[in-house]
Amino acid sequence: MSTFDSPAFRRFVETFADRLHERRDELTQLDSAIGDADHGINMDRGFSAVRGKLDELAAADLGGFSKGVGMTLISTVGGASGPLYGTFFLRLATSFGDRASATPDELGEALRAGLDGVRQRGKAELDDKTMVDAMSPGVDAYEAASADGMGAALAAAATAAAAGRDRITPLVARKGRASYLGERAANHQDPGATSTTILFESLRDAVAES
Amino acid sequence: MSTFDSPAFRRFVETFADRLHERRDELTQLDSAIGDADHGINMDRGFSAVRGKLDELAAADLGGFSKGVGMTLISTVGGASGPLYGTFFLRLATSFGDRASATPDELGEALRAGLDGVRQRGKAELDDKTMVDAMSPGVDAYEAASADGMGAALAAAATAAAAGRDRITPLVARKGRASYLGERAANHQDPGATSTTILFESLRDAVAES
Amino acid sequence: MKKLMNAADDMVDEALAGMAAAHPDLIRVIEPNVIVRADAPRQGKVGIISGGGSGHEPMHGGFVGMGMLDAACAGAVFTSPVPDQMLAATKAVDGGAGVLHIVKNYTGDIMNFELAAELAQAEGIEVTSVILADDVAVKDSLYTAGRRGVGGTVLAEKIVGAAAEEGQDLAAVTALCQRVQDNVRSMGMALTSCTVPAAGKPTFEIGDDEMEIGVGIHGEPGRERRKLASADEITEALLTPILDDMPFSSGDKVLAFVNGMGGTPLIELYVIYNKVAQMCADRGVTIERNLVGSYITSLEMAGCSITLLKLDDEMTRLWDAPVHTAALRRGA
Amino acid sequence: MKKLMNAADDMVDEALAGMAAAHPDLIRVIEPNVIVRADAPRQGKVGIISGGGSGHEPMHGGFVGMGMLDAACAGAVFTSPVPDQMLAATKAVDGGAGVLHIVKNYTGDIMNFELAAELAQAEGIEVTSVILADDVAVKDSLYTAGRRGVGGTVLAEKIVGAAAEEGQDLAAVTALCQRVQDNVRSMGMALTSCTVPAAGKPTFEIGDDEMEIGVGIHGEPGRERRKLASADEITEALLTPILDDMPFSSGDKVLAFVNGMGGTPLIELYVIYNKVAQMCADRGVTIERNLVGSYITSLEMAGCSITLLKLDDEMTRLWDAPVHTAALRRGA
Ligand SMILES: Nc1ncnc2c1ncn2[C@@H]1O[C@H](COP(=O)(O)OP(=O)(O)O)[C@@H](O)[C@H]1O
Ligand SMILES: Nc1ncnc2c1ncn2[C@@H]1O[C@H](COP(=O)(O)OP(=O)(O)O)[C@@H](O)[C@H]1O
Ligand SMILES: [Mg+2]
Ligand SMILES: [Mg+2]
Ligand SMILES: [Mg+2]
Ligand SMILES: [Mg+2]
Repeated sequence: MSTFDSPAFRRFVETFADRLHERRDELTQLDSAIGDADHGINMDRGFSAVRGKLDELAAADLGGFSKGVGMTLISTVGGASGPLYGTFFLRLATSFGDRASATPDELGEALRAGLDGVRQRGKAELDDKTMVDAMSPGVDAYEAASADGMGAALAAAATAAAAGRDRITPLVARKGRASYLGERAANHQDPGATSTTILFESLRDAVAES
Repeated sequence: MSTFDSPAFRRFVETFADRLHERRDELTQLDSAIGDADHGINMDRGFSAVRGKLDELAAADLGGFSKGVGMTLISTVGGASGPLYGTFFLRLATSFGDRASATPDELGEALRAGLDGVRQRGKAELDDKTMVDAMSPGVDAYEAASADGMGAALAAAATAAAAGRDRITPLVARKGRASYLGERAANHQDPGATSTTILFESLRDAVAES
Repeated sequence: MKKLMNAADDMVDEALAGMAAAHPDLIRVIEPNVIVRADAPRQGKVGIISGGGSGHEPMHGGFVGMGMLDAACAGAVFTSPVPDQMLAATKAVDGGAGVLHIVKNYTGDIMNFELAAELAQAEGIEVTSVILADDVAVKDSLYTAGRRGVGGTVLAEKIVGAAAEEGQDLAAVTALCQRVQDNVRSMGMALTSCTVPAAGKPTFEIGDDEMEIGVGIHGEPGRERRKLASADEITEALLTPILDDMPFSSGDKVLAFVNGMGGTPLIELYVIYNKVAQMCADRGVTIERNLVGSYITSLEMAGCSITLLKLDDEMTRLWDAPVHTAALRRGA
Repeated sequence: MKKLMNAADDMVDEALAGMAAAHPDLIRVIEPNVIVRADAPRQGKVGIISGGGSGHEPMHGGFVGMGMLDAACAGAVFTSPVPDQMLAATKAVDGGAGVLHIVKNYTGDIMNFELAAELAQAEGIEVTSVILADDVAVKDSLYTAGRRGVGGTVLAEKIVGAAAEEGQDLAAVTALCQRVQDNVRSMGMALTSCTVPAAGKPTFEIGDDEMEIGVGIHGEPGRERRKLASADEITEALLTPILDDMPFSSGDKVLAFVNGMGGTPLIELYVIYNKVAQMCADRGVTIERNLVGSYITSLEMAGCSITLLKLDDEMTRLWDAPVHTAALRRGA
């Protein structure tokens, strides 16, 4: 398939919500080592809230749906990840506008806008050891492969996000709570980069399913 | 030997102090199970204080020496055992009066007076599972054997005290902290009966040494 | 053993030195380990003293000051203080109107306070004593040493302290203290044991899925070990015996006190209080006043106790009266 | 996990319900989990609000009341509250004189408060923010998220709350809050970890002979793990970096705050305070005011933190001003 519509978006959100719920303890465990042991709990709380009003949210166009997800996350997640993921979806919404569906390029633009939003809100640079280190290579890979179609581009994005997540594991963190740990944060996988990888994998699988 | 004099009393007090110090953790452990985990600490604190002024105390006659020990215990032990052991030595003092030494019978009278003092102060009856259950048979056995000489009588007393200590182990306590535990106090050895047994053993060994 | 401490034997002395350094406006610490109100003795005022083993902070030293205690005697950890301390306290606070000893019902405390009272009376100071024994976990019978004095003591010290502050005489404050005792009931529980510093290891072992119901304040095992339960179930297990024992019934006005044992954070105490409020409402018992916090503790033990006091108008008025101590302050 | 709790997801709600039940004279709790001063909004008074994750009780909800906060937003345990909460709080307390947000320096808190401030400003309410970042365990550099906001927050809330109470305007209380921030330094340590209720197991494992130095207030591991040491050594390990960082020097007047982490009993805090007093005296630093107790906690974590605030006359006066909240009370 070559367009991304509201049903695909819904599958994506549901898949992401399911996986966050399944991997809640894993994400929390990662956050125990270099944070405050709540990342899985936070993400699961937010996406449970999203799931609770999915029918209502999905009734809107792509932009409205995405905006609804972003607002819900901002109102329920808290912590660092709430405003960051919330902003991601709000920027997706602005980029989608009132479209009913998005072409591969339009999806790429939206993802790029989401990434930019996260970077502006959190002021993290590459190598600061945050979700940006998974999101940024994910978006880059999507753009590089988008000529091959949405499915291929999303597969490349997911692979790149995972690689980004793993690449920064040896690093010391410079943003977020993990930065308090200094050297002790090295050789721990970042929880936010992990949830962002799950986001790209969910997007890939939701689109592949159709 | 057939009299009990100030050097013998000193040996007794020193032996008792040594053994309480050595067995401090054991006594505290017993008190952990059915009390508040301080009996060994309390007794050791009191007898360390006694040891610290032993030269001064021992300069007096038998009554004065014993009174000094009792006053020191009252001023340093606290808890239930402070007033009880303090009273024991104060009553010994009254009974010894200004004697320089005591005959077997006089020692028996003093021990009986000590026991009476403990019973009056603590209002414990036999089988209440307290130090009285070691002290009372100890004094009884001493009196029964005193015709055989002080050494034999003290040996009998120590044996009887130990037997009393063990006899009440299966019982439920009716006085002191152990009584709060109800049935849970059964089958635990009483700390106070244990220290009282050490008292009689120290007395036996201090006299035998001479 | 994990504690913020230096040598075990110095812990009480150092904590008292810390208190003296922190609150010179309220208290001074005199030998042998007696915390005395800075402005004691006050002529014509009945002196109110209490004391007990250390390890229950802020009780009793944190309650010395205007409107509460005139002095507190700090024993070794979990060990009744010695008569010398209560005698020194009594002499230090006597303003000619007599001194009330508030004693928690433990064999050691009773005997040591008794000895001190005899000595003080021999020196011409009028002394009365009231024994607090509010712990419904212990049967009050010939077969026990009687109920322990626990949370009710804090309430008695506040109410009686206010009465003495407003000039009531020794007979009146003594009778009032007895009235508090007659109308107060408590029960406690523990999630963990605690470690007596000089003993170096926990007083009892307890599993991750177990709790002790009916504990006192000395790290002693409780009446019964049970499977760990929810806050609501724990509250029921503590409050039902309290409500039934008095009994507290519809129309009664009470002071409800939810107390932490030392290692329990405030968020948990408010969860408990929430259920206490519901249960009291269900019985028609009106909570007129409340106290939530860690006021009578067992070192670092995790757990809580609940205390209910049936209030009359005088008690309520005295509870509300100004107080200025390290641990309780209002209207001052 | 051993806690006095029911379902983990209900813990914060139930604790807030307990607070509301216990202190109806002081506070009310409005949706979504905002603790508001009972008499808010007060016309013409600058509103002071704060908030953060739960699990730090009594901070912040216990500081709502006369002379301190007008509202506090309670997030999930250790999770910054969401903007809806700060917006609701800001609207509930706005008396026309603007609202100050006191924010602890954590990425999540900053971003959520920022979003709320934008929304409030869009609704015509004047909002300023001051960020507390007093934890010297964290290097304040390009390579970190900056120092955490810890114990200094409690002092800021008291002092700034008093300034607002006496009628200072938004610019003045904002500048004062910044002045407190500029003059306050803290550092903390942990003997044990704590357990986030929804996580169900301790955030970190730690040996019986180990401690974490330089922890924050979220059960996060500290800067460094060391062998367990004495109270005096621990005090030195915390206070020396504080004294050196500011630096505090001879002739300075300070407020010294020894704080318990939630699972540490008061007796241990006084042992620490004793050493703090000695060390300050040795440096010629005068402790003019002090605070000893558990005011900013990490659930049931055992440990402590030390905070020093360099006082000026206005801060001292405002520290002494009347306050009436659930956790701090004086002159009222
Ligand atoms: N400034 C930032 N920019 C981007 N991502 C960040 C930033 N700070 C933290 N993160 C991400 O947020 C994750 C932690 O999220 P979470 O645990 O939910 O929030 P909190 O740190 O407030 O507890 C980190 O693993 C990191 O990837
Ligand atoms: N009323 C009493 N009469 C005699 N002995 C008693 C009485 N109450 C307690 N004891 C003895 O005291 C011992 C406990 O002493 P200790 O632990 O030093 O005091 P506390 O109980 O105050 O902590 C008990 O084991 C018991 O033998
Ligand atoms: Mg986190
Ligand atoms: Mg004992
Ligand atoms: Mg004891
Ligand atoms: Mg968090």
